[in-house]
Amino acid sequence: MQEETKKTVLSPFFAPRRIREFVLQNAIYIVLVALIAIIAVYDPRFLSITTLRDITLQSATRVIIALGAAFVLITGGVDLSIGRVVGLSAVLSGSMLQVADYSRRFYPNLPDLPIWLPILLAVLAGLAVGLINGFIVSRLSVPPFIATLGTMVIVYGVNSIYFDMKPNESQPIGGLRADFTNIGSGTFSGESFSFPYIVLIAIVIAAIVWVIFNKTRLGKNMYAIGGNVNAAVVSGINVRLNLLVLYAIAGSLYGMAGVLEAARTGGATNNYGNMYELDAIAACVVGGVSTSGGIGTVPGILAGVLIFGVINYGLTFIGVNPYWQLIIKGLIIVSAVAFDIRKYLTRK
Amino acid sequence: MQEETKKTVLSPFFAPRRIREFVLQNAIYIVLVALIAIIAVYDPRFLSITTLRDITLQSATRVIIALGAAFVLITGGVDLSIGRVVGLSAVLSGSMLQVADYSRRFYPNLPDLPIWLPILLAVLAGLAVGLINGFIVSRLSVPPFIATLGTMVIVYGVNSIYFDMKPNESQPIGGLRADFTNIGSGTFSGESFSFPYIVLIAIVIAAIVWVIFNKTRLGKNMYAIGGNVNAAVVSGINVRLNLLVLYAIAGSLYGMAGVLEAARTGGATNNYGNMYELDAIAACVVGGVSTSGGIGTVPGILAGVLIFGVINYGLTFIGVNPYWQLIIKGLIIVSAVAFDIRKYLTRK
Amino acid sequence: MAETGFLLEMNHISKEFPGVKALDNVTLKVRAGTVHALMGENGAGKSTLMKCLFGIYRQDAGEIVLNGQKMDIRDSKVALDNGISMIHQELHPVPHRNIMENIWLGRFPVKGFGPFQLIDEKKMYQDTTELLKELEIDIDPYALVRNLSVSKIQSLEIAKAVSYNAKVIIMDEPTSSLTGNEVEQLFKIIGDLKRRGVAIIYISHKIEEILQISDEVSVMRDGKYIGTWPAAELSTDMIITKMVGRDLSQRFPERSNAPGNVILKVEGLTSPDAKSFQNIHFELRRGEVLGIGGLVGAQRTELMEALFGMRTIGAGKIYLNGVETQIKSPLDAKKRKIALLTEERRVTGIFPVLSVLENTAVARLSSYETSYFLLDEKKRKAEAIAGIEKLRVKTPSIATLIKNLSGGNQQKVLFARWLLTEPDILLLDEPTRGIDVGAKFEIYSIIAALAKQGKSIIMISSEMPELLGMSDRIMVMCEGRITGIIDGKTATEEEIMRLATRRLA
Amino acid sequence: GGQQAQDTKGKPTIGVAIYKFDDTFMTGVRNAISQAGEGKAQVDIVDSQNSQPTQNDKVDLFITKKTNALAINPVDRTAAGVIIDKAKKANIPVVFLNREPLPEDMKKWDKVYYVGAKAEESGTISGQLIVDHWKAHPEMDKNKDGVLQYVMLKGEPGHQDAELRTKYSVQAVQDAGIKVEKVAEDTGMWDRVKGQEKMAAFLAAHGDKIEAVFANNDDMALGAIEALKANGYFKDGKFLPVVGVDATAPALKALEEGTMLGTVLNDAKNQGKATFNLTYVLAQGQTPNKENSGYEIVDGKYIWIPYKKITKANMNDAK
Ligand SMILES: Nc1ncnc2c1ncn2[C@@H]1O[C@H](COP(=O)(O)OP(=O)(O)OP(=O)(O)O)[C@@H](O)[C@H]1O
Ligand SMILES: Nc1ncnc2c1ncn2[C@@H]1O[C@H](COP(=O)(O)OP(=O)(O)OP(=O)(O)O)[C@@H](O)[C@H]1O
Ligand SMILES: OC[C@H]1O[C@@H](O)[C@H](O)[C@@H](O)[C@H]1O
Ligand SMILES: [Mg+2]
Ligand SMILES: [Mg+2]
Repeated sequence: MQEETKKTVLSPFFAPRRIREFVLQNAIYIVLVALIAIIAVYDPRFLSITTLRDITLQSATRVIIALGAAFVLITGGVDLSIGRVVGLSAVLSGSMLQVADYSRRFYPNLPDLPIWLPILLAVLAGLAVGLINGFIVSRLSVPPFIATLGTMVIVYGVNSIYFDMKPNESQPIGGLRADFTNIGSGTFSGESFSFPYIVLIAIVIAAIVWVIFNKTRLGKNMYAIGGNVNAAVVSGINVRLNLLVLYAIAGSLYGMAGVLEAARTGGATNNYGNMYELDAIAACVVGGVSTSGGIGTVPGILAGVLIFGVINYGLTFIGVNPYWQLIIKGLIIVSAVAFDIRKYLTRK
Repeated sequence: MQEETKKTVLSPFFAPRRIREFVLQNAIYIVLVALIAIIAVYDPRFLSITTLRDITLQSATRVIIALGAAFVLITGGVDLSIGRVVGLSAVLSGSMLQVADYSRRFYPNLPDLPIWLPILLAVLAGLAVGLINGFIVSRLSVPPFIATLGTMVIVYGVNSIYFDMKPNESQPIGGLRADFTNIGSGTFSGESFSFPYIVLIAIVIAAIVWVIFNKTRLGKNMYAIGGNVNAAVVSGINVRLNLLVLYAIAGSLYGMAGVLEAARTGGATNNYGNMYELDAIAACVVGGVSTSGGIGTVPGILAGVLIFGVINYGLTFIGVNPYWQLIIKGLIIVSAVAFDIRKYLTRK
Repeated sequence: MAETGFLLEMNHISKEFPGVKALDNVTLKVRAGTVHALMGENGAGKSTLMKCLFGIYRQDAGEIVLNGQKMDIRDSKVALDNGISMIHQELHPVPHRNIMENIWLGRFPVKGFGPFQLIDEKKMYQDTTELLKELEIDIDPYALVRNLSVSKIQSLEIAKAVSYNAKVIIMDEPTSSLTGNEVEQLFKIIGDLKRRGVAIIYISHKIEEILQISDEVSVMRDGKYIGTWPAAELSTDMIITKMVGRDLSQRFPERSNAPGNVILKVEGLTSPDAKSFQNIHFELRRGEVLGIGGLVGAQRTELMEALFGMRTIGAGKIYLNGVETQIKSPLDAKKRKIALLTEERRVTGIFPVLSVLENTAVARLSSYETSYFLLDEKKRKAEAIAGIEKLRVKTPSIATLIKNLSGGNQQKVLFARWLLTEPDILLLDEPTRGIDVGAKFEIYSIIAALAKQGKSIIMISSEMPELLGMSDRIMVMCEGRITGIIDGKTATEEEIMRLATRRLA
Repeated sequence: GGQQAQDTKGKPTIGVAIYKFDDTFMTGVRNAISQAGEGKAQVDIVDSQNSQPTQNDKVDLFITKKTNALAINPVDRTAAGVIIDKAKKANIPVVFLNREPLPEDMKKWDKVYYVGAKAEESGTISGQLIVDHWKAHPEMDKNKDGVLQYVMLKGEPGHQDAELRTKYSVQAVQDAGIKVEKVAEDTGMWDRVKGQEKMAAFLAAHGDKIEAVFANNDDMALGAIEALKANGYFKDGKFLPVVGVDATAPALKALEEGTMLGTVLNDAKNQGKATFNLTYVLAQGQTPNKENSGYEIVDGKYIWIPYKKITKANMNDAK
């Protein structure tokens, strides 16, 4: 790094080689900017504060989920249970935070709980699933794909049984308390601005995760385990314990996101979060996380999520037919990664 | 291997060590037999010819799909496009094989085509998607997860646009020709037996795949690429070409399976095959295919598919509540793999 | 052959990686029927040059002329098709497949025609048996590679390279994992190949070997070509001077350590696996260098791994500072101030996609942790930089990914990693494998200095001079048992060999 | 994009969010909406991908684009409350369709409407189909115990239609004074393949004990029919009544062939048309009534499109 900097000073910055290098290293951010530019050319109204607010709002929970997924991906694993954990904690928190006079309460006689309690329980449920995943992977040596496929169906089964309990009997959970939905839709507002709580929460979590990734032993161990698990063992890293903690953190982030999804939509069903794992993993990989482990950064993941956010929002904004949206989305995913991956390819 | 055999002759076969070794090496077949036994204890009628026929029938298309998935998994890849390719070829073949007097024909004025033509087209469509996957992975160096995630959404988009064309406008395709549905539901029948065509097709395909895996250069190259791609490269293997061919074969198998799904159920929608990839990959991994590549056998994959077949059918057979089915299924997946994986773990 | 008399010419080859000029106008000319040694320090560019020849990399500039014909070697297939084969420095086995499939990979014999060509399993088996017999390698063609020891895999790679009947065979450190007999065996094979007119490009850091078998020696330094000399005109010192660019008067440093009281005592240590180490007794003193000699398969590695908590122990006791201790995991070992530099750098050593900095600091993180779980980044960086500077690791920066360093430099980073943990006991398993003479001297000096500071060192080595030059005592093993512990100052190579093969007779 | 904007300059814009694009029935509804809207308004139809959070995102987008009215087919009916709050804040009238929000949410604002059918009704009608058959064909009670032994193929668990159809179809049979016994129930996830596979297992486990098959939709009913065919039903006088819901084209074919007993028409055309008419009126700032919307408005907020019983006899009504 230090030497690199020196050279930059010596050779003119705009030498073709430098540009190439810069473009390759920042491919993903360039893709993001290019996407925004293209959509704005179609419809200049796209460049507005409301658009910005909408996209960040929509990306907030996704950022939290993707960051969770990254904990697992960077260790060289993969987590399929994500969506179902989101659904579980959405239902759990929702079921305990309904207004007293709602006609179909999940717990008809539950007193008003302090808001943090159901939220905490829901996050802990996510953490528990994460711990189980970590246990199956690290203790039973089951490949993460299968371990989390197992918990994915189990968690859905458990959540559905809970959701089907009397008197709810699989009715969507509604009538959520205003103090709860306010977390999802409230804003700090000043004279001329309004800043959604949920975006702030995502930013704070991203900052914390950045610190974990870069400034803590746990984070360094995560990269080491993903980089070469055998070497990690020999280096005296307690791989099992670290995996357990990493999966657990991931689980709590999904749990947190599930709570926010319930708060944001004012409802919950056992189907919440279905297939979020694909989006989350895709966002991570588009953001430069390697599916074979050891590689990934927080800013990259944020860019990955935002790319999807811009695609989803932007294509609807300019009125592309939903099926065409899929096609365009697929093409963008593939080409963004094809472009980004160049930086790792050793030139022959 | 040979040394092992020699020892077997010397030491009594039933020495505990031998048994342990045997159990570990055949874990997956033991799981299969154990499952059947447990269900049969619950309800002895489970051990019947109808049950056997139903389960093999239901497993037939899944075997074909799982074998396709194995081509990709053994190279160290993963294929998320499976389900959508199945859906595409189901819709394609179905749309061209409707009876002439059906009220809502996809192509109102299409003459009766020779049956092989639409089938061929549908299989070729699968092959084409496979080629595209192979191209993206091997030429653009995009990780298989992302490459096939991309084609997954693109193929679904394309299929939906086709399915939404006038006059069909997203109506389920029905009124399939009897010669077509007969492939899916017909049997060779003698006096006292009946053997479904579709099961025979699956057996023939499994046999061919076995030969490819074990007796051809392509197959051996596949294992080498998955086991150590650098070894393959420095041994002068054309890795790109091999990947292209392997993904293409996989694609055609999905295509074939899609055709059979339409024939078997007598209908098709753009949603056919949705999420089959998870089942197929799970069956492979339960059957001993390694998600990191280089390992997998045809008999193992068959056992993996049958385990799922037995679980799905058996739990419904004995009337387990659907949510509990999920939980049990998840537990079986995880424990089967946890058990099977022991054979690769070097004892400390 | 062309008039130049050279079978192969590599002219003015240059190759640049981001931040490194790996090859700068290098020229190499090789005659048929000769062994051409290629020498240079770690990172000099030897492997890179060979990779250009074998189609793994493409040179940025320069030409390759084979048999008088200019070649465009796009990939390894082109190289193989034109009679060039290679034994790679980093081994390339396909672990879950058997020996035959590994050898014939890329050219499986087939029978049948058109699209119905099936593998001719029988021929493949026969060819393999023949090949292995001819080369006197004793492995079952059906054995899975993942069950083989490193040395067997190395032999396998040699067999494979030879089986191509190539005109040029590149051998990039072929003996790094071989001992005694196997090296002799390889030299015999090389002799045969020479007689058949094959040109061999031979890379090694073992100067004795070079002088023994090569006809000509080319030397590289910092990506540049220094020159070529007939081997007969060279001496060890001359080679070293040309490689390093300065004189290196000694091969081993002066040692002034004085072994003190016993720090580690092992009593009756026995593996649960009957084929592994049995009934091991020894003592290690403070400030002592204990060498362990033996042939490959002597179970030295297993013993070290057991001491480091990586293997279960069937019976026996370990005493640390007189206290009976159980070491259950590497973490446990690390806490007790034991370090292990493993034998297989790529499998259990490096984190390929992580930077040199991360690779260096990874075993030491807990000591940079401040309260609040945060790492003291400044300290971490400073210590890591000091560590790699001390070992003179050649790297463009600490942010460079370790996979982009040359093999020897990777090894130095691993050494730096363990020195940072300030261990009392260092277990070194072939510590100088793949390391150049200059760096070896540096490492020996470090070992000597550590011993002087009172640290205790166990060093497995298959290099006799190293064992003799560095050890206070030498423990020799054979088939899992100790066959003798002798004084390092008076021991001879013959004595070690005799003990190493004692149980084999 | 751009082109459309020119054709529709000055015309009101209407944002429509469908819960899931590849739902057979809702595709009929959305096609009817765009047909009704042709030339009159700019109708933006978006896919909520069966995810409520995604639908909320789409609503935010419509609000940002300042559409004149919203038509929302909720993924989760209880989430309507939040959507109403958003719409109210932006003063954009909203029409819900197909899935009915809770009454307390409907009361939140006066510019909230609902177009749909009563899901309960579809259950009741499929029950009645079985009742009619039972009365006309006493041999349907195979074991002559006076009790209807049935199996149930449920849609996606937790789905409003699945839960209500399951409940009300059985209820209708009981209301007609017929005792019932559930032989088996499992979820076919709305899916033809799963319907077929579950039915095969039911048949193997219970065989001739089964006297009727309820399926929450036609796709699963058709799958069940395939499984029955494979077990020798629908030839040589062997019959089992199967009922579905939706009246899809393949189902009508099955009615014609006599393999399906009956189905229930969910009237996509009228749901779509009523939805458009209502939003169109609202988008122009008017208050809807029977004259300007073409449909009766109940309680000032609801347009009810009835379900219809479909058998071989009246199947042309469904075409
Ligand atoms: N793929 C790569 N990317 C970047 N740098 C590389 C790459 N491969 C080699 N290098 C650099 O090129 C230089 C030459 O490396 P090379 O492996 O050829 O050395 P060597 O002479 O074989 O050393 P050793 O004796 O240690 O094997 C080194 O500085 C190394 O870091
Ligand atoms: N049968 C085997 N199956 C699997 N691995 C083996 C087997 N035999 C040896 N190995 C591995 O090969 C490596 C070297 O073998 P071993 O320990 O027997 O020799 P060593 O004396 O340590 O030799 P070296 O001097 O090369 O370290 C060890 O890591 C060991 O785990
Ligand atoms: O949600 C999907 C389902 O919706 C129902 O209304 C319909 O009757 C079913 O056929 C199925 O499409
Ligand atoms: Mg080298
Ligand atoms: Mg009865």
